[in-house]
Amino acid sequence: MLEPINVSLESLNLITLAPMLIAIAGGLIILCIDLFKDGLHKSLYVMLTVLVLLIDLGSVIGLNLNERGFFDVILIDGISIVSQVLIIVGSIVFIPLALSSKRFHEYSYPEFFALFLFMVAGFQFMVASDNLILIFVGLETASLALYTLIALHNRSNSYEAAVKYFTMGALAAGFFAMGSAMIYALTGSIEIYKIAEVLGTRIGETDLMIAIFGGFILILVSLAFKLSLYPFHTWAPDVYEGASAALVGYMSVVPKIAAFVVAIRVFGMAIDLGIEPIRTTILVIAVLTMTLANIMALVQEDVKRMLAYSSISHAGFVMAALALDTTEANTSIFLYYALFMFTNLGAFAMLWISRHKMRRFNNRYDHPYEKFAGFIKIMPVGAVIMGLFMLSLAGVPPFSVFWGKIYVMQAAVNAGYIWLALVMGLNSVIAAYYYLKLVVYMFLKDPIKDVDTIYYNISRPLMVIIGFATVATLGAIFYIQPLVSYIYYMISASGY
Amino acid sequence: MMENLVYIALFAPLVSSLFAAMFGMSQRKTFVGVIASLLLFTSFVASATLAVEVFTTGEAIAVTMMQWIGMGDLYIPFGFVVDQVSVTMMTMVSLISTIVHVYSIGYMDHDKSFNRFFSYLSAFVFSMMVLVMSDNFAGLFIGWEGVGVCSWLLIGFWYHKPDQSREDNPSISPSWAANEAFIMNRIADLGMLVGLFILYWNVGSLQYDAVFAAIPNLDQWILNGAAIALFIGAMGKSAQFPLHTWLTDAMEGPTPVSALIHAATMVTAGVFLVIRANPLFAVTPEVSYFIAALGTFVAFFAASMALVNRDLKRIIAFSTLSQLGYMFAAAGLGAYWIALFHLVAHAFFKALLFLGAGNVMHAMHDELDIFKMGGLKKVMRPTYIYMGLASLTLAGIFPLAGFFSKDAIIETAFNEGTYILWIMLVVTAGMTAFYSFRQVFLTFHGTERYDHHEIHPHEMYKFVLIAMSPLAILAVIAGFFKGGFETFVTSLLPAYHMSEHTHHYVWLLTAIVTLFAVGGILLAYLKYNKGLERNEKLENSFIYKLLANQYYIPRLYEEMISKPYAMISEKFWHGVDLKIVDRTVDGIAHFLYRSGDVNRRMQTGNLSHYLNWMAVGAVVLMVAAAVTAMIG
Amino acid sequence: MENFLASLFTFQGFAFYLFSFLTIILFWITVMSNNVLYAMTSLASGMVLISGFFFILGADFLGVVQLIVYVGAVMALYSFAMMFFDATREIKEKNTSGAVVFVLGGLSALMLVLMFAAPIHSESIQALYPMHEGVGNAQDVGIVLFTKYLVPFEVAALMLLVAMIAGIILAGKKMDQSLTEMMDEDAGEDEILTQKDEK
Amino acid sequence: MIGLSHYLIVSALLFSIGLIGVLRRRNLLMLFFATEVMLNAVNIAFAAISHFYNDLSGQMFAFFVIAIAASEVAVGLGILIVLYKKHGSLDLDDLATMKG
Amino acid sequence: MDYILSILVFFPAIAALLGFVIDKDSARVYGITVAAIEFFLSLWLWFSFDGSNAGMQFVELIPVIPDFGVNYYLGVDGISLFIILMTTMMTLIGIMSLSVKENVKNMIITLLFLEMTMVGVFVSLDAIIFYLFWELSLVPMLYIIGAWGGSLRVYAAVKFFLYTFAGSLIMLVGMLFMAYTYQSLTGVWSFALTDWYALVLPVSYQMWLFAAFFIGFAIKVPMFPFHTWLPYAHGQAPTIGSVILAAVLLKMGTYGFVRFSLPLFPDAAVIWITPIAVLSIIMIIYTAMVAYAQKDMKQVIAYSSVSHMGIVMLGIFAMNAEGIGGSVFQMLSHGIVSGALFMLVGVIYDRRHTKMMDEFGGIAAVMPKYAVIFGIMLVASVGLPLTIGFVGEFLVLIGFYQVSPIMTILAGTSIIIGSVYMLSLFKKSFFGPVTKEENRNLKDLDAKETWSLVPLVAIVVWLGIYPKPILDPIDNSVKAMLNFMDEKAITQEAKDMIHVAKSTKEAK
Repeated sequence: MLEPINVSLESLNLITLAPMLIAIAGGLIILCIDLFKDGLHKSLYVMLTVLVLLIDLGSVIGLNLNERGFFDVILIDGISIVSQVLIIVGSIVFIPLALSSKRFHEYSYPEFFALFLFMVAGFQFMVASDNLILIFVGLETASLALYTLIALHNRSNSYEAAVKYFTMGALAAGFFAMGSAMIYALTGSIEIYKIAEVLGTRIGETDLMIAIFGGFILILVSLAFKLSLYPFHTWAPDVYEGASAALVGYMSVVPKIAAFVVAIRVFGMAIDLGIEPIRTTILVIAVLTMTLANIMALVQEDVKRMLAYSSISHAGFVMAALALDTTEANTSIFLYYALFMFTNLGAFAMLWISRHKMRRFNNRYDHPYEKFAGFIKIMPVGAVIMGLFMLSLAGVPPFSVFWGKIYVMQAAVNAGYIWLALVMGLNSVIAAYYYLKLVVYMFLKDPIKDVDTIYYNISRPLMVIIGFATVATLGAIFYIQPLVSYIYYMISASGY
Repeated sequence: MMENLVYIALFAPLVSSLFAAMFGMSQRKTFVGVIASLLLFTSFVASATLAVEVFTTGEAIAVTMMQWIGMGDLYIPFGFVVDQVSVTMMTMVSLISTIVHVYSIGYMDHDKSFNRFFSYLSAFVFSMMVLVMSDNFAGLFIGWEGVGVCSWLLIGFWYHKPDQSREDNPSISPSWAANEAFIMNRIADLGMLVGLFILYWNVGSLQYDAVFAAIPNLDQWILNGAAIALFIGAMGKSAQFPLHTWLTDAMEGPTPVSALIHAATMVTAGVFLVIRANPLFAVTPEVSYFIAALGTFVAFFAASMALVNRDLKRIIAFSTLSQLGYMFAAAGLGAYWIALFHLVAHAFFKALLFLGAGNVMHAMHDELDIFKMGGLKKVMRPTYIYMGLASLTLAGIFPLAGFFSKDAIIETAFNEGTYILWIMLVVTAGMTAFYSFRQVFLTFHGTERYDHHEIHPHEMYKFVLIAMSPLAILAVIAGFFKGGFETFVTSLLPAYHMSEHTHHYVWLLTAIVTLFAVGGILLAYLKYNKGLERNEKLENSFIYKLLANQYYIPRLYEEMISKPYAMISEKFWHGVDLKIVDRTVDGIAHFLYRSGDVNRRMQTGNLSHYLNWMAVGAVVLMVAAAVTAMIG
Repeated sequence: MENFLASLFTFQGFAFYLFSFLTIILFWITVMSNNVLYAMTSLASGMVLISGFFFILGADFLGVVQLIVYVGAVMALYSFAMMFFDATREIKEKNTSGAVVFVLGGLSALMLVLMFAAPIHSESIQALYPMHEGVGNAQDVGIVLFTKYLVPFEVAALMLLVAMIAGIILAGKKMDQSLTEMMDEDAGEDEILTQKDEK
Repeated sequence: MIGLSHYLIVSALLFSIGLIGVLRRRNLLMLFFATEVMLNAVNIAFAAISHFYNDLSGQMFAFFVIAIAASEVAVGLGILIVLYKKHGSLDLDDLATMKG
Repeated sequence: MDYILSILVFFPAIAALLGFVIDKDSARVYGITVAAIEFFLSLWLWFSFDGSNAGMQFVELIPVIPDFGVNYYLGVDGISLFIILMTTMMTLIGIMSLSVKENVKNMIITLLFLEMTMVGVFVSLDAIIFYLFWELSLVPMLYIIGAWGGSLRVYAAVKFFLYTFAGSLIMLVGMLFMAYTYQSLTGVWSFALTDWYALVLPVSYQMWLFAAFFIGFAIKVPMFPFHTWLPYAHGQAPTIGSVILAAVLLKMGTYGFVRFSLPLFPDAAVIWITPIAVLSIIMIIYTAMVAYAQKDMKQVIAYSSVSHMGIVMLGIFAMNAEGIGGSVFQMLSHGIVSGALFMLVGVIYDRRHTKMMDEFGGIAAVMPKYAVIFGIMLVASVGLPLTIGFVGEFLVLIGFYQVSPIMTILAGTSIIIGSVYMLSLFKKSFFGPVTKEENRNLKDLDAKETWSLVPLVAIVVWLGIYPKPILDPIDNSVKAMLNFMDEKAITQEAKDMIHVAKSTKEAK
């Protein structure tokens, strides 16, 4: 017989679990409210969600650094705090996009908001653990919620998007599981710190190399899918096109942050162990991703699709930083996404407000470039703001993404990868072309259709969001310093 | 006091130019011409006073107005020096300018751009004054370029004339001729600049005195280099072979311009430069000898072309060219003061000749072909006298100025023992006499070949004729001041004395030259006094055609330089810039764009393909991992 | 070979080979058959056999869960779905060309086999959560599950909740018509900003 | 004696069979079957490793993989249902409006 | 006025922001007023500038990202002072002469933003801030070319943007590497130029860094063979765009060489003298010939810009005070002269809506004032003494003669071929009979055009005759820089090539 197990409540360190519990509780509250009263306006749920997330954010910030909780399953290190903060902030800024003036199917479901909160919780679990099981479960929770959110947009394209995302996600899940199995087989453990320990002792066994590589490669495949790295990115353009702009903006930032955290934990460990081929592989994939996604973005006719490719390329850019595995590089990952988030928020919000409920611009696309032709003449302020976001994405200083880029490039230079910095630079040039294409359409062409406005979907909350994104994009230079030092402190404190 | 005079002499033309420019776009106003002439006269008075001052004191007056360029170790001031050489030039320039200004009041009477003309003309005088007065090479270069641009403006004064074919008008058009002149001069200017650079980096200064003082310390090759470079500059301005074609084409400008710029002053700037820089040329005998040889060659070469030319002004232009050759011959042989003397004397009679030609043109309604003239002496006697006198001077007939100056040059050639040069110069003197009088006879003697219905020749205004008289007087008497002039300028320039040997032969030499000159005149008289008898056979002969077409040199330049240049330019633009350089750039962009198109095919939209891609990725990575593991 | 035969005649060996053979065959049918019913039946059978693996490996609890969850729940879901989709008849698919698929599948099999064939097993590895002698697997698992893995367990619950909500709302009637693609009902929301919407 | 590798190889083979299914299937329902095959294959591996290391983590993992598979089925079928309602087909070849 | 530089940088930007609320019809006056105030501010800067001080003045330093070593760090010295003045002046004159009819307000706002970025580039002493303004300047220019340009405007604008952007990103990598090197040697992050100056790098590092910076600057200059964006940009841009582009934007490249490449990498710069000189000479001769082949007046001037920038490049790499100082001066003179020439072409384009030389002929008779001003700018362009064009060109050539007489002669051919294409342009358009009926009644310069061109004429003459007030501060700063480079250089070859002016030596 087994001894009875005594667990003191203190040793569980329940506080580490609090943020996720808050999000889950919030979701449940929303479900309950829905049970009691039907037909409440979406604004209620949006605000509830925001409130819950704010509390969540507060509890994350209140966490102590480098603690483990709940039988060491939960790991609260700097990286998880930073990423949780980013995830929650991202969620807070994106969810109000639901408050568009037009009614969209998904927002009529209170469940949408519940799922949203569950998804946030899932991401939080994913980043706040070094246990592959919890990571996997958190990932799947979030992914399943996300698939549903996409499908809820309820039109043909969004189903297609959901199906594509889901199916590939299922395949990726298979690879993740297989990779984990292989790592487990090698180390007898599914906790990353332990894996590192054991693998460190086994790294010398040459016969094992193939299995070690294989294990990491399989996990890389699944994370590459999540991060939309070449050639596992194929879902991204279609899903981005099919999902609603509000969600796409979110998807291109938050899930990626979560996936990057896992990638940092897994591959950072691998690279620290001196498994150079992993670094090489990641570099190759990263370079391929940023380059090929960029050149594919060149030929897109639709802005949203272009932004999809561009976010693939941005992911490649950041992935390259991951391969460097220095504190600066890891800092730059979060800095980049923090800065990218605001610009992306703005860009997708602009697409979102220009979204017509039913009528598409042409048979194929919602947001083809032609739609924005002569934007400056139709709506000067909108055009200027959108132009700003495009320039920021292109990496024109002093807008936010520039600082992310420069930091990533600096990290590459510092790590001795000057060629990588050059590749990044040249890729930024290619990227500048398609961002400019939109700018050109907006500023330099005449309107194609006789429309007075394409602010189909604008509302005051959206204006506030866009205003916020604009300020954050423009004023990046003023908050870079605290942001960098905070992230750097957090990252270095957690030893990455 | 003297400083003020220097400034007056220098700036009066500038004031005149600016004053005229104020009316540049308004109606013709006679007072503009009058005031310009008065200001020029002021300049002349100031120059003359200075000349007297320098003559009496024997000391140069140097003034420094202000710094111009100062950078690094380079320091260039606006500094002026009035010494024996520059004051001679100043007086000559301001005198002739004054006369030409007055002349122009009459000559440009009917031109609607009357005011503009005076503005340009005075601007030219100002530039010329800067050129001669500057105390450093950079200042000289200012004037050098200034006269160039004024010459450009003035040659192209009648810019509205259309381009013609080379057969109809050898100079094509005034604007074409102007550009040609400017560009050719620029080629030479580059040489000049290089000369400046050589001097600067070896001496550290561009001041004349500093440079000349440093000459003994410099290597011979540096000196040679500087001398060659400076002389290239002089070749352009003084239209020496092979940069000579612009001068005859420059005759497209109004005749007073030809008189002032292309006869008396600007074209002599090259000679002036050699004289000014005599300490440099004195220590570079090879270069100097080359100068002399080239000068002699040009003298002969130009005279040969003048023999058959039918254009009144071009003949005079060739003669100018030829006389410049004489001057260079003298300067090259070390007889700087003789060169200067000939320069001054030549200025007088050549200006007179041109102004006379201007009168003829005025009378003939701008007809220039001497074959279409004849018998003009009946209607324009004073002009006939002036031109006859000037031609006699040019031919070097005693006791006119030309005799003294040219004879001295020929003697110098003999004295230096360069007999080939001497022979050529003597022959040239004969040719000079021939073509001068060919022109005089064809113009003024014989039958009236012009169309009486259309042309009613008439004499120039009185005041113009009076204004020309100082030139005529000077052309006659200048020779007698040779001795005085020598003592005056040789206090600055090296003295040049004929050797005993030459002294011995001096009468003989003079006689030979005079013989050739008189022979030339006689030949012309026999052939042309009666009228024009055209000799078809002669006119169709190779030599005649060669000479009439200026040895085909302009055509050669066009075919060998202008056209290939235009062609290469075109090739560079279309062939290289657009096709190679730009296309490479665009090619990269297109390549990327096209590879985007290729790559997007991966994105078929079919989930099954996506899954396949994913599997491909995974398998490739696994294979790579396996291979790496097996190798490593 | 002898080794193979020797192992074949142990219980574990025999069961292993039998199950292996059968699962491979059954799953092969699952992926290759054009008939949904066959595919599903073979999938279900294969899953039962996999629970057999679990039993051999002493993971009794897992075996039971496998049977209940997969064979019970999942297959039931699939059956309902199959009926919903009216997919009982032969499915006509233009399957991806065999060469590509089998090259990829074969290569991946080869690679995975190569990787797993490496001497992965190491005696030196200390079990973090060892099984206890004489204690039932279910009890062992229960203890670990409700201590160490309590959080993942709860998250899994959350995941199932998410799946449930997702299933319910996606399959619900409300999805039959799209609010997004309906133009009415919108008027009144922030009219000032959208006045020029449509002409 | 049956070693760990035996099980792992079987797992690998089953995984590859699942992969082949995923790759060749055009019918979504059938494709989902193949993904189940893959996850089951992984579970064998986990159970086997768990057994040979005498460690429960593997069984835990397998347990959660089963849970995940079940959830995926629920969500996947939900999506399939709305898709089917809209398109009347589950064939992937009909599902390629977004491309490029 | 410690913060005059910040005021100079941000005043136009703030004015541009406020400009959004200005009424359309008043925008022009607003623009002129703002630009005039800015210009007077810059004049004030000049008056308060201590010409005898060779170092940086009016320095402002505010840490922005201290962890990363990025500071808001501004300052001027003799080299940048006058480029700033020229920037503000050309902007003012550009706005005064603005002939755009559509969207004038947008144009004014864009121009004011552009002015901010341009001034910013020249006052920045921090690499990142420099880069920031450098890149930002592309955006308004993109808009100006693209929105108001000719038929190929979008192509031209995008080409301009991307080409420059590509170069500058490579430069950025160089900057980052420089910062990294600084950090690894000193342990502190810094992008401040003055800090970088103190860094003595091994030659191999210098070579690579020089190459990185070279690409960034060379594309901007634009050096052969990176110049092909320029003819398009100029050809398609509206007048104001060409004016600003030629006058100021191109100078950023050459300024970058003076400010970054030379003092940071003296040894590499010396090694690079020959290749750069060769490229510069190709630039000078080749583009001058291409200019001759052009049919479009504006293209002639565009290519001539490239040719003149070749002279500037050559001077910078003369490594002596004459050459570098001459280059700086030539930047000013080219800015003013080519700016004026572009304005002049704009004048005729406004009237006839064509820039083809064939379409004209005999304009001098119809538009005498115009012809006079064109003529003055023409002679300034071909470098006639007593115009602004001569001083720089002369100094550059005399400076480079010390490096290589042969190359100087080759480069000096620019005075010949320069006059070839300029005179041929002038002849084709202005001389000859008036052949086209449309040209007979062209209006001469109106008041607006006259008043924007006359100041330029005045400056062309004034600085041609009396460049001392400008040359002296430049001289000081350049001498100090050379002195510094000489001390910093590590190889003997570099020490031999870098010529410290004798006067500085004596002063020591």
